[in-house]
Amino acid sequence: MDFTFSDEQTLMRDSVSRYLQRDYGFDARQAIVGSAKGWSSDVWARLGEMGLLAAPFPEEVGGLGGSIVDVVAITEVLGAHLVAEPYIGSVVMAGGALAAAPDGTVSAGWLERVVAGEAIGAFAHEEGPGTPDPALVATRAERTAAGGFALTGEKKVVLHGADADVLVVSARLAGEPGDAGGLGLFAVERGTAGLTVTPFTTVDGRRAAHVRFERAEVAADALLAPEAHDLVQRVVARSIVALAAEAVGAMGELLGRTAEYASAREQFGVPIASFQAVAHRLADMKVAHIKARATLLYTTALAEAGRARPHDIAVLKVQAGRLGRTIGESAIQTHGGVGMTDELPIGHLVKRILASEAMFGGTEYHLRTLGAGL
Amino acid sequence: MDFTFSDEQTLMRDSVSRYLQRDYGFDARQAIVGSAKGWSSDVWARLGEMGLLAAPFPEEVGGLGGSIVDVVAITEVLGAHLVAEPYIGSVVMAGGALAAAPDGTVSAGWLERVVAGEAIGAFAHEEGPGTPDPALVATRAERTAAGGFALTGEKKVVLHGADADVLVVSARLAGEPGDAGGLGLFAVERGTAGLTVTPFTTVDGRRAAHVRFERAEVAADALLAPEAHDLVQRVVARSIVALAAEAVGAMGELLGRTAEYASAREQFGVPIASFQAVAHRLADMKVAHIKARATLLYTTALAEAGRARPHDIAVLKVQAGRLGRTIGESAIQTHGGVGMTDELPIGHLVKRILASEAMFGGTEYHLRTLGAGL
Amino acid sequence: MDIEPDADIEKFRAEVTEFLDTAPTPEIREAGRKTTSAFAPFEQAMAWQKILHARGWAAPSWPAEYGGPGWSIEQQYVFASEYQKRGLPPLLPNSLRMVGPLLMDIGTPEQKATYLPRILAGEDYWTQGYSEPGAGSDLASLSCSAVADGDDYVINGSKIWTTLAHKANRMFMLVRTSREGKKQQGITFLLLDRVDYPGMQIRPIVGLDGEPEQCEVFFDDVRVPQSGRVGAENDGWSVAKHLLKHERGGSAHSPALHERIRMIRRAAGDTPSPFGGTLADDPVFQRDLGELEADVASHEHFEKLAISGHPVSQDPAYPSINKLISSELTQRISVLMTRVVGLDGLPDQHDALHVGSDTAPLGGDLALIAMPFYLNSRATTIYAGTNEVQRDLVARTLRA
Amino acid sequence: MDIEPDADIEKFRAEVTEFLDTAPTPEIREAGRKTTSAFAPFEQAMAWQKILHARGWAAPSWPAEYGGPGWSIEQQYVFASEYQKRGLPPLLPNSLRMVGPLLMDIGTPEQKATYLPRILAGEDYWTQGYSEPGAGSDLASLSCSAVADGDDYVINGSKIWTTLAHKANRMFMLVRTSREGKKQQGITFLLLDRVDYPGMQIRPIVGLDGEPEQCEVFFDDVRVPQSGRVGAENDGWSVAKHLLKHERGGSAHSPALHERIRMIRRAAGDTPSPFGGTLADDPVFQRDLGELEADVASHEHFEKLAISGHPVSQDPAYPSINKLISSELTQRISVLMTRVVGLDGLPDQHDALHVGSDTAPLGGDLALIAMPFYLNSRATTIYAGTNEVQRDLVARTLRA
Repeated sequence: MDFTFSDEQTLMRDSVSRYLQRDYGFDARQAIVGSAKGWSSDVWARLGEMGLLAAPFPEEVGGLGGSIVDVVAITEVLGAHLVAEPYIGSVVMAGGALAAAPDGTVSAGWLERVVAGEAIGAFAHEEGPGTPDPALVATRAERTAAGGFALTGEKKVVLHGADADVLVVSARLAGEPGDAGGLGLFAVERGTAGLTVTPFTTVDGRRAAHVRFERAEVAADALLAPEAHDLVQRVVARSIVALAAEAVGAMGELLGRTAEYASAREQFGVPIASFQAVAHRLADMKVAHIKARATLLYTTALAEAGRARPHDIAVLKVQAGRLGRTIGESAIQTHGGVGMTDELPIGHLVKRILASEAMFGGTEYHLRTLGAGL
Repeated sequence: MDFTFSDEQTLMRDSVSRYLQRDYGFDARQAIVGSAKGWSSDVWARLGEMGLLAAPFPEEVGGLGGSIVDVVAITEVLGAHLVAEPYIGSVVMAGGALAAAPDGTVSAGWLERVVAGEAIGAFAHEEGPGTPDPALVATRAERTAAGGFALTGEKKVVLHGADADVLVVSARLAGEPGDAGGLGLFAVERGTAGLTVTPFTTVDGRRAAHVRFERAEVAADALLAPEAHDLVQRVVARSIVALAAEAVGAMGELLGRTAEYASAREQFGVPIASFQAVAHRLADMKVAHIKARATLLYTTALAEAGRARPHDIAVLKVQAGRLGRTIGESAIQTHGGVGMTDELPIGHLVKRILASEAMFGGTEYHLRTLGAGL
Repeated sequence: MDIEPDADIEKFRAEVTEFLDTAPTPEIREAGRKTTSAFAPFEQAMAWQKILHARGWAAPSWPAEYGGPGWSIEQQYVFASEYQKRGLPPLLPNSLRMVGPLLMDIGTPEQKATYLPRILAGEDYWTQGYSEPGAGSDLASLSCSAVADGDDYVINGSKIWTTLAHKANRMFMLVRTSREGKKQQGITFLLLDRVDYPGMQIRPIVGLDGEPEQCEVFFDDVRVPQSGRVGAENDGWSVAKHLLKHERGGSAHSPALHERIRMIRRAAGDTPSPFGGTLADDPVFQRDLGELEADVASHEHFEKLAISGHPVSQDPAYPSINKLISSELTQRISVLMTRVVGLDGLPDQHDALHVGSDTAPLGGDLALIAMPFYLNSRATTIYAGTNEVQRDLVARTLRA
Repeated sequence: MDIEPDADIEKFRAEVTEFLDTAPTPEIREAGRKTTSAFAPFEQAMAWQKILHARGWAAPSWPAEYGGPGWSIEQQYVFASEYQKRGLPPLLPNSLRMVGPLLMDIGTPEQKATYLPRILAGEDYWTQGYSEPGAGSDLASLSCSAVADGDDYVINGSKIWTTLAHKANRMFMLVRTSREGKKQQGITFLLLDRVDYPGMQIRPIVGLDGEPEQCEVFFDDVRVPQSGRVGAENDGWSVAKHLLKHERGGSAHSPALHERIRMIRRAAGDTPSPFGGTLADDPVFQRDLGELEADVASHEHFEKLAISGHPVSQDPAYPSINKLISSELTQRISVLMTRVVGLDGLPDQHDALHVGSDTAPLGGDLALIAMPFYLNSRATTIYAGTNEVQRDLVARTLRA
């Protein structure tokens, strides 16, 4: 057993960290998030040059042949730096879905462009608290007279849903919500008629959108996979792992910054870390971070070996959410007033963790599926 | 509004406290609990002389005309002193049920004897986690050819079930578990054929028993009330209030003893109360005690006015359980090793709180009914 | 014991509800729905105070001699309950619940005459200048200095967490007037009748929820009249302690907490559960809501005991206990809010939250406020003495 | 990363399970079912150790040179998992996991030769004499003294929380041999080859669960040979710190915790829910069990990372973190146990809990142990350094 990153992965993490520390400091990040676009094409290009976009894809499509371990190695660093660029939405989610689609569909073309950084993808799947289970998808795809499909339904909090050149959409060809069968996966191009995209910035500074489909027509070859339940489940699992890695990265950053602050900040003539209430809270933060990171690394290794069951993914999801919340709330409380401001990264790191917790099923959803499965 | 005890009630509390402090110290109590009988007839007689048994009953049956407020005033003190005598089982529960039964049944005779301390009563009602709702009673009472009734079923943790001269038993004359209608209340004498009594001591030092009825036959006049759902519900509510008062008494004792111990016990050359982790735990204990006691007093006043809804009783039940557990666990942790021994009252007070929590529906049961009713 | 209400209380309740149902403007109601903090939207809160004042109800707890309605404590509680049931915006606390009561107790006749009527009428808003970048929990180490010069003080230094200073027209503050003796000595309590003195600069600070609720205020040789002093020079610490009693305790928090629970319950009834039905039918949600309900109920009981004069309110730990309970309940309620709205809480709806905004909200009422309410409520365990400090104070009452 | 097990691990597992399925006697299995503490029933645990020793498996973590099986860390984990899945009683830890490893590291050749084989074979049980009535968390303030006299030490004072001293035949202890310098100096670590020296008195202490698991030991001019000293005179504190590493960390707790969860799940399947069906179908129970499962899983991941040599195990806070997590999980699991059994947990079943008792248990397997397990587990956050002390140690690693 080995739960460490390889030398190559460690090198990549180090160089990404160095780059972000230099060019993506908190003020620079805030300027980017506050810009009209909400993320930086320059930064995106630079991440591409460093091989991040290609890392987890096979060489045939221009990738570097890496795996979920590379995704985790990268997204943990991105989480610590609060990166707003569409790595998770385009590379992990949409890219992951396109790469999982069978050969011989339009997926390969889109995938190559996503891998090369020439196109942004988005994964339009979630509809509410239940859709970590793909069987609950209600969006419908009806065959049209022209031989294509007409999509109707609404997808929520689609990361980069308004920026994306292509949306990878789960929609039901047959059956009712609750049926595992009949679920299709579609590639829908930007600007397709019948799409209403309501863009917004998320509380943690990502661009996203609600996307409504009202008989949005696509051609026959937009169907990437006809029985896509298991495929979507794998993409959701992959998304959960990447979001958890981001969250764990944010937790580590919160722990480090809070420990540093508590050691430096003096009240009553001594560092506040010397008050036992503060010291014990710091200890609990460290324990929470170690637990969350152990589960992240273990689950990643399981996933790489193809042995991650839904149970394992649910464990990771709830731990990233619960332990992240513990760390986040403790970080704010320890910082006191300054922790409540938008002027330090603290609150932004907390918001990133909270946002991840709400995506792909909240903590309560997964706790219950976990307990029911025992 | 006034949530204080009357001068008479305060006088009675003071004299009971003084008596118990003098004659019912921890060692004396342990000797009584460890005796063959498990409680003391002498102490019982003394409590009777002080008017405790008669306090909450009407004068017609030999009572002093008091109310639920007197029950709370008394049982809070009994809880602090870990009294093992059958006050709650015989006076509050069985006595309460007998007093609530309609006139013209055998109830009056039994009640006068219970009030006078000449008989011990027991309330045989609970069957499992659901019977705080009387409609869920499954024990059946079938009419016999002789015009009486034959009872079949099992009652759990009947306080003083083996000592009692009379069991007041809820049993179903008609309908199925879940029906509010058809529930009867019976007086069953000690030694009735068909009763199997399995006696035990509870973890908190009370005598109790599981009582199994296998076609236990009673005469027609043993039926105290034919449609007894609401009556039983009121007795359950009264029992919950008294058990909560005992628990709050135990909490106050735990708080006081723990604060005293933490102020006196030195480690690292200072009282342990000067460590912030210990100080904050003490603070949380005090807050918990104040919350629990506020709810106890408020609910008691509501009950006296006939305005306590099931919602209010459920709030009191869960607060006594949850806050009691907080205080109990904190008391043990603060005492360290000595808190883990049977040689101090600490653990016994905690066990009394835990036992009350399990009776008449656990915390989870009542939390859920609370939330569902909002 | 006696729980029966005054005979006239239901008549009083009818009078209150009739007014509360009709008096607030649509903007005031909107401000209530969009309140995500202990501080409601400023303009609407002040407008609403003027309406209440016209009815004589702006300050339920003020004695009649200063323009209060002269209600019994039970009447005040009924008013608070009915007020909260309607989701109306709370009035801003600094003036009505802090400076006002302080001046009644220890202001000069001139200070009372000048300020109390204007506070009551909603004409003045007072920001609080206590904390400094170097003096938070350890407030007594504050260093912003005032040096007497003729009839004036000359102030240098800065204050932080001066709530809504950028909206305020007045300020009360603690300044250091002496560096001798214990640090608690040498502090003076000052009223500033303007916040635009030459040399004063106000910088709004954007909070986690995106709102500039807090400010930092800088003083560079700011000259203010000594007549603004409350109490003696160097005796400001005891003045501030006196005032803190008003801030920490004495009010009725549970009606607002009950209203938040009702709001969550309403939203849950409109929210599908992934396990079927609505979230309101979900046993886990019911259990967790039940737990909050029980704790809010206990807080209500605690507050009513205190209102009735029960000895619990004479405990020296009473204000701290009150603050601990209500702040931590607020936070727990806010967590349940974010859970109920789930994904719908993720869009930053900062624009839509402004009263009168023409940005359409995404999702329901709760989705609009859940996340900012959650974020803002993190401050409740920090301000007015951190909960760590409050626990220290409670523990002190337990030392033998 | 690589999670794949050794190729031979499944073969190893088969070998282990075959033995564990057949070797334990009915009494040993009964002792497993009736274990409510970190200390299993004494006689059966010792008998079981002898059986395991005959197979060479009494001490999975001991090196082969001292008679251990020479297993890889992964093999040790598989053994622990299969062992726990069968609910078998744990071996008593003091000798095998504390004195034994200590002597391997720093015992004299004679001490090793005398004691290690007997420890391994289950012929000796060592009680620990550390705490004193006046020295708990502040262990270094211990005062039980040993004065050198010829080849002996003469001991006066007392020790408390000497687990199972009334069953032990040997004792390791800390004594004060000097009062000069810092209190950590002047402490000496001694092995007592008997517990019935003239002047020794052992008083069992009944615990909350009704069992005399702990004892107090009194020393009145007790003369013991100096050859029992481990390390140098006055250097006992560093010896004890060395030993504590073995006690706090390094073992595999998660398999036992997983088994407790399975036990709760089984009982829930047999327990009617007041809301219909069994408790196992109850969404609230499922959520709460899911939460424990998630935390036990994370602990398993943490332990496996440590086993694999991940840097997490080199963190100086590692033993404390391990102790915090496993003790608090044990307590949380015990709370859920009492909830599941409800009323059935109230009878004091002390008699029925003794192995071989002819008192019939009331209720199911879980009803028998839930309350004593809950009560006993309160000690897990107290012994071996309170969790307050452990948090202090973890926090120390975070100070800049």
